[in-house]
Amino acid sequence: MGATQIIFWILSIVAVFSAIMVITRKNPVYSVLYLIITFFAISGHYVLMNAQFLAIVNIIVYAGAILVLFLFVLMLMNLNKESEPKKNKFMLWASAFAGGLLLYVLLAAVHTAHIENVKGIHVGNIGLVSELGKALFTTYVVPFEITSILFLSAMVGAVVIGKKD
Amino acid sequence: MFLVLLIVIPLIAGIVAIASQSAAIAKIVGLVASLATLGVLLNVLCIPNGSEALAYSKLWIGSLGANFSLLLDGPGKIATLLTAVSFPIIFIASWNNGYKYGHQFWGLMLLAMAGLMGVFLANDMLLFYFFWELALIPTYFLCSIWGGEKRIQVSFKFFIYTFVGSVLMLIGIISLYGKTPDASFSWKSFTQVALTAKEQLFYFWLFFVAFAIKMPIFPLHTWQPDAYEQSPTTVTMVLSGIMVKMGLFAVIRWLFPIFPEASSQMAGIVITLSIIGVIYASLIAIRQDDIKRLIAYSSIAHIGIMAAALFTKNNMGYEGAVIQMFSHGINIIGLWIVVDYIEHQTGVRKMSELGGLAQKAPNLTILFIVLAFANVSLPLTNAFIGEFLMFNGIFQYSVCAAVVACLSIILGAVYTLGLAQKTFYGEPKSLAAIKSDAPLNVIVALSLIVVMIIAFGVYPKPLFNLIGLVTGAN
Amino acid sequence: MSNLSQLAWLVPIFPLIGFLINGLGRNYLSKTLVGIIGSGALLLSFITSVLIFNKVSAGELLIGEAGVYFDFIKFGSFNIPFAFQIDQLTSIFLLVITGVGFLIHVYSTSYMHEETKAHFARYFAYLNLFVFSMLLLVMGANYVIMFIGWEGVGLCSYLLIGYWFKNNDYTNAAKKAFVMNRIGDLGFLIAIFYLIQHFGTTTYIDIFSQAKTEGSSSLITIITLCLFVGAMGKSAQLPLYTWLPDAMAGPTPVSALIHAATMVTAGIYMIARSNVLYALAPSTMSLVAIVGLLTAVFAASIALKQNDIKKVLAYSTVSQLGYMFLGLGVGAFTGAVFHVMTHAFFKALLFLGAGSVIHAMHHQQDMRHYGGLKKYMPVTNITMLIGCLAIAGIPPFSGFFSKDEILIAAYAANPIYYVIGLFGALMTAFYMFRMYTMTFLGGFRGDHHHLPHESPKPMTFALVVLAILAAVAGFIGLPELFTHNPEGHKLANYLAPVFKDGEALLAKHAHPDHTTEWILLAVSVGLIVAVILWAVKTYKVYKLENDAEPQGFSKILANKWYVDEIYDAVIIKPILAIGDFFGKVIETKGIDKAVNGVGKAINFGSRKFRYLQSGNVGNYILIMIVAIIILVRILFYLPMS
Amino acid sequence: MPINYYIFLAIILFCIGVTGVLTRRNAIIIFMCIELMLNSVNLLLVAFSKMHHARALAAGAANTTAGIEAQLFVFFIMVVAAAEVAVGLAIIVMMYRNTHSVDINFLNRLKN
Amino acid sequence: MNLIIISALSGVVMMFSGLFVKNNRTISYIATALIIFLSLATMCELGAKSWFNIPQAEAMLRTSVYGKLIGVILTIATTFYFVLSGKDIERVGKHVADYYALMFFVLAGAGILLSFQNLLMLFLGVEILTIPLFILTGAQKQNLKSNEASLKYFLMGAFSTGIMLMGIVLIYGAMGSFDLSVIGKKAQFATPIHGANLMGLLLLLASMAFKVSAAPFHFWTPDVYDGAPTVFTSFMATIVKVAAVVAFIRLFEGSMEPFHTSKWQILVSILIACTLLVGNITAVFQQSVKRMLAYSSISQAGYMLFAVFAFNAFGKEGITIYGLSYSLATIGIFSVLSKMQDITFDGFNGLARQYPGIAFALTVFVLSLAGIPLTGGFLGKFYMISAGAASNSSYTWLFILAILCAAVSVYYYFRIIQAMYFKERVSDTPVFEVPVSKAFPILLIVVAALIILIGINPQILLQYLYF
Repeated sequence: MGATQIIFWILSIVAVFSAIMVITRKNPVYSVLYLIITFFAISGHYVLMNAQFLAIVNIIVYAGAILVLFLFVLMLMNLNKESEPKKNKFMLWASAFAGGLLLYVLLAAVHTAHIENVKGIHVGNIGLVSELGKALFTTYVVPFEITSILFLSAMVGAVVIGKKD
Repeated sequence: MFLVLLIVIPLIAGIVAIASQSAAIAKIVGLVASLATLGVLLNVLCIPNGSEALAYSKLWIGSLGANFSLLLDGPGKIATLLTAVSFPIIFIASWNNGYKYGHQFWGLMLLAMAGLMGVFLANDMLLFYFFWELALIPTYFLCSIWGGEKRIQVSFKFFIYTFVGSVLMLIGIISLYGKTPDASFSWKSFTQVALTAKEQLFYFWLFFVAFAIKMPIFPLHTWQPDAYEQSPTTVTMVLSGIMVKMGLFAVIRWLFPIFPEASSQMAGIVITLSIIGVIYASLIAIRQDDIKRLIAYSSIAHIGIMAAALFTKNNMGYEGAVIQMFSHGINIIGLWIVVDYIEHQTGVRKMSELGGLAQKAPNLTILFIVLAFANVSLPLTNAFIGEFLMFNGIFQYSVCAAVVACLSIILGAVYTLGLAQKTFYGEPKSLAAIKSDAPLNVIVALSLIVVMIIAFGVYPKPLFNLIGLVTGAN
Repeated sequence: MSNLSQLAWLVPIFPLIGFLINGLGRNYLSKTLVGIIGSGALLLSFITSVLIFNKVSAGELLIGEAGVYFDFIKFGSFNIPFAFQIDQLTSIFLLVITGVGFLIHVYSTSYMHEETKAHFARYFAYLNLFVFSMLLLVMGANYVIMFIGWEGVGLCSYLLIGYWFKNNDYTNAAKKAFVMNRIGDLGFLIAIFYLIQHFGTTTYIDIFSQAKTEGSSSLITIITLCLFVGAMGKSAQLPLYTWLPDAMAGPTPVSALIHAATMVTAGIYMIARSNVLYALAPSTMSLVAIVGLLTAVFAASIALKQNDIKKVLAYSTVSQLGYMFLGLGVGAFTGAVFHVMTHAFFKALLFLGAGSVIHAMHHQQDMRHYGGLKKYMPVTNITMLIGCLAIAGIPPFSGFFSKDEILIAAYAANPIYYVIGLFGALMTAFYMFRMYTMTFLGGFRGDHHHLPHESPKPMTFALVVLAILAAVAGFIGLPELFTHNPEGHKLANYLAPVFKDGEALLAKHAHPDHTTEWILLAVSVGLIVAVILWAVKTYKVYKLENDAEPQGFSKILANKWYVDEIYDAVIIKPILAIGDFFGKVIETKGIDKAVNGVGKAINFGSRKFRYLQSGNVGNYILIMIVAIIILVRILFYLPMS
Repeated sequence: MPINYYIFLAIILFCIGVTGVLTRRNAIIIFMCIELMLNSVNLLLVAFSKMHHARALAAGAANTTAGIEAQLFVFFIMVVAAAEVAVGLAIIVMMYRNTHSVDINFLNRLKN
Repeated sequence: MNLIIISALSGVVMMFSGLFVKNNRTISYIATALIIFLSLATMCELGAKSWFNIPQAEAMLRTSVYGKLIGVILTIATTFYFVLSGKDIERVGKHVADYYALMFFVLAGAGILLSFQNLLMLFLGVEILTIPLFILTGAQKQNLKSNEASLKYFLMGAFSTGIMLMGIVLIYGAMGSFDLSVIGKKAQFATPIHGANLMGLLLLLASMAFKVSAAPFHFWTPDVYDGAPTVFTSFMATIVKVAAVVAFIRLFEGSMEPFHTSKWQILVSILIACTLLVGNITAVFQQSVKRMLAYSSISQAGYMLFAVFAFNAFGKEGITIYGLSYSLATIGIFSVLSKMQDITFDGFNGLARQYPGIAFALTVFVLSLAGIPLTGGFLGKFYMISAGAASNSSYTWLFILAILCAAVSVYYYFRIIQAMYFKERVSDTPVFEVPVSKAFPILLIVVAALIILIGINPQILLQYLYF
């Protein structure tokens, strides 16, 4: 077991554990914090896979911006207590069961796939900013431009929704 | 080209009538248009069957292989003649019936006429289906707007009933269309579809249910008495006089040629159902107190005989049924005209509340009696020719069936004469007194019908000539 | 077109024209004019019939193709032409119909004079139409034309019985007559279907020639049975006779014409016409004889206890028709036709006489209120007496010969027939003279303020002519016994061409020898005279006050064996109940409920289905996930096909 | 590392996200769980990207950019997620302003 | 490309016009002008090349004649929508210009969905299509129903995006590309079928089913359509839905090879059957016309899915006819509905007597939706079921179900006709909240005439498919 593997396992366990904590914590603020940990763990995986750009972006955008926004909203609404009422027990178990079942079928389906074990997952430099940038502004310029529409609409939308009448 | 006119004249007249916004103009437009259609048709009828001039075709939806193709054959001639003859008579007879929003009423009537003409002329399955529905929609509106108290539910039931039938047919059409050799909707391609015996049976039922509902055949008839009762009588004339013939006509034109084996194989079931319906409806008719319901059940009985006769698939049954399509059409329209007048005069439809009309309205009575006896298919009325041949045809198929079916002539006499007796004879009842004899327009309309009843009853040869020799039967 | 065919169509066309003129002009023509047109049409027809009779006597016939006027129903190879057949049988009937018809028309002009103008014209229009239909019936060259006339006379009978349409009982009677006739017609119709199926045609000569060569078969038996059902209806035989007494609701001349002289004999005509077929079906023949015989006795028994003068005559008619069927059944076709003829005369006479009495008694029909009319109505009295003697079978009146011919033939077939037949004849004599006595003899029991008076001229004219005919008509059929002519009597000779085929096919019964015949005649006449005397004696002293409620058997007779009640309970009520059951239970609670049930089910489904839309996002997503899982399950674990 | 490990990891995270969506009632937490799902997808994308890249390299292609599209896809997902968060939080806040609750179980004015 | 670029630019223009133009009417006029220009531009593209030539776009967006025609249909429908419902949009809230801008962005998203060649573009297109809709749904900020609908839509939409992404990833894992043509090509040779691919396609199917609101992924639809401002419901139920269906077809047409084809048809037939049943049966009992139309739009989607079932020329032709006639009819009904006081069936009572023109047009719309001949709706249904039958005739049960559901649909559609024509108005309250202009009925009748024209002669539309 090499260092990569050890790191992989540690990161994986952290990710899964904190993900479970996200969905089980009563206090929403804890959930957010655990989610940040999950995202950090995922970013660790990115680094492990030599996708440094995405690792950084993930931390900046998700952990840094998005989750802070969440936190902000939670604080704003004063939801930082264990205020969430219990769900119907039956529904709770049914939901958990459904989630487990989904896990099972997904794994079963993909497991039959016999995807080969690719060694050296960290080789190659496609994850570097220069490579990505090149591709983004040549082959992927059209979607890149098109995301502007998305942003425009999100912007307009946020204004429409958020602005006090 | 003349064939197109048969559809286009009433169609345009209908639109003009609705647009005119005036009931008076609409009525005149309607009468003129229906007479014009009759004129055109009489012109066309002179052309012998099978002639090129009796067909018309034009590309319609190219990608589907659907054509706007029309054809007038023997049964078609009878059916179109019935339509063209009936409408002017209906217009004349209902001339004085003041309807709220009259222009819409008469306009919708004309649209229904266009649809009916189309059904009888279409030689393309898709076109046929179009007209099949086109005839239904105006009728639905006519019943629902101008009908009786329960009109909304009843005519909706009528609509949904027939609509379910026709969508089943639509499934059949689509499936068969996929199997046509040249991916077209023409009559010819449909008759050439190669089907296994099992498939034939399956599709046969899809089509037949649609037609059976329209006719209607027991036990799919329950929409009919209610619809006849609740519709304004003028519309009931169209419904019972012409519309129910759509089902019979479709059986001849489409069902038999497309499913020859299945229709022979299933003939037993169909005939049995029809004849059960005949007796069943007759027995119910005897117990009816409402004139409209009585005539409605009587119509079920008559149609049942026609359906049974058609399915015997022998010459006599076939010719008889086709002749009877015409005869029953005009006869029952006559009966409705009388009912309409009575209802308008007295406001009553219950026989138990009527009576003694003959004293004040002798002319009406005489004409009614002729109609009544045509309804019981007395010889030398037009109905006798048809019923005689039909019973004959059924007899050739099965003696037992014929004997049971023939019971209807006894039961028919019971309820028809009961109707005459309770309504016209006896002493007048004070509640529902009639003031005067029928006005000129009613008398004229009825006289026209009576003249036809007698004329075709004595000399049916022109009708036989129109039909020509059998095409559908074997 | 032969000469005769040009003449033949004139016969029915005159009454038809009369019908049209009187019918359409009923509001405009005066009563006199209507009467002239109505009777004149018949007179013209009668004259034409006489001409035709002359031609037929001279051997000219209208048969087969020659009689075709136009194609009635024709397509492909199937053809029913509108054709007439004029032969000896037809010509006899033509004479009877138009002749008696004319007299009754004349009689009616005065009998119906109280009616208003329009109704008077309506009456004559109906009457003319009836004659037209009756002529079609006897002139048709095939069964379909016969059927047209057959139903046509039914129609006219309906119209005339219900002539006074304000009275519901009358219109009920009319309806009953039509429906009962229809039951018989159904048999006729089915017979026609059989004929068409088997022979491919309905023309008499074609069918008969073919049937002769094919010989007897069960099919022929069925056909003849069906035809006989038709005859039972029209000629009021058991069990379809109940309409005829009720039919007396119509004006009396109508009863005379339709329900005595002509229409009801259509059944006899039909069987006589089909003699070849019947000859091929011996079992049917026996049935015809038995039914005829039973009817004769049964109806006569009812007539014994009736008090309505027309009812007596009506049951008597049913009974006489029974004799005619007995004659047909035992193969005495000529005898039956002979009896038709004589019966037409004397029964028309009796009815018209009764009409005359009723007229005089201001429409009082109950004999218990008559009595002693002899002195007020001499002509009616005499003519009625002749009629009664004729029907009772007193020689030399016509009824004696015709009835005798039938009874002798019945004896030849089976002596029991004769005995029963004679019993019936005795009853006939009894009730006829009961009627005569109660009406004309004794003292007047009616309202003394309205004394009866003799009827006007047109009525007595008809009575007298018919009385003469009833008295002498028998002589055209003098039996061999008197004439010693081995060829048979005049009428038989004349009709021989029509019946020769049928008679040839029949197994010949040994004709009783002359001695036997004499004895039989003597016995019957003797017994009849005795019965007559008894009847006259009994009822001459009839007093209204003495009349007790009938008890026991006579109560049954007075109530007509309760046949109407039985029919009502066994047939009509159940049918109406079934109709109710269908209409109220199966239709509304069964079929319609099922149909509406579909709609209700959808509505119900809709109401329940929408709770799936709980509004809860969590549930929505849960269902989506479950759906995905199910789809995966289907996708991965279904066999790849 | 075997690619399967990444697949398993990503799917486990994905399903945890789904379960979270199903079990929680707080709209914000549900939204966070959705973000978790997106992140698991991202992780898987990167893993596949590396897998395809490695496969292309193994096939002998030098200087290949195989697999880069997946990393770009991740980039776009993040972009979209950001936009979605902006809109989504705006909606949640709007809801909260009107009802003072973010409990989805109270969202039941619209039903049946 | 014209559609995407010009609509995006139009959106920007509208965005700014909100800053400078204060009169709502003027804003509507600008929007109408822009949409007319847009539809002309898309029409021009039908015959000739695009005005914009971007070589890089080839790998991402590839327009077919079919896609262009659908683009034309969508823009035409939107044009009618703007014209008929412009005033109602103005009444929703203050940000009229922004609403228009968002709708133009939606059109841009639709344009992407009509021509995407890459799963990335699919993803972006779907997002561009839906994010503005979240906002439009919540446009009535004070209305709790609107809020609720918006939040529900958002949560479920985001969730389905997650599902869709998982699907895309799994496909990518198996195929190594996001390009549709590459996937399609690889799938042909991939034996045995890659489990990940299969799973991915299934998840994509589920998420697309969500977008077109096919049961059992439809649950958002009734609530959202009901809660959203009525004008926007109209937009969502028509233009957006048609675009989604076409994207659905486009997505699976090339890449469903691995399912080939029996399993695919089993899955889709189940979806169709559920959709038809749920949509039609639940609609029967609704009292609100708006909610009824929401359910009916589910059932209409069921019919459109036949094209996904069949993947043949019939289906595509059918979608063009179906899309146009369905959109026009629904837009027409909603344009009336959004002006009405009472949006239950009773609100329609006696309408025919007061506004015969509007009633007539509504009747045509309703008949078209119910699939009665002589209207485009009939031919649409006819084509869809024919497509199914032509592709696999052994699914007769499905066709019969579809047709019987059409009969059931008559049950609730005709309640509108019954109310308009056969019932008398009881209350004195006016039918409409705001007075309708004189031109409104005429416009409606024009739309109705168009529907009838398609119903009688669909060739005018279909001929463009075969240039």
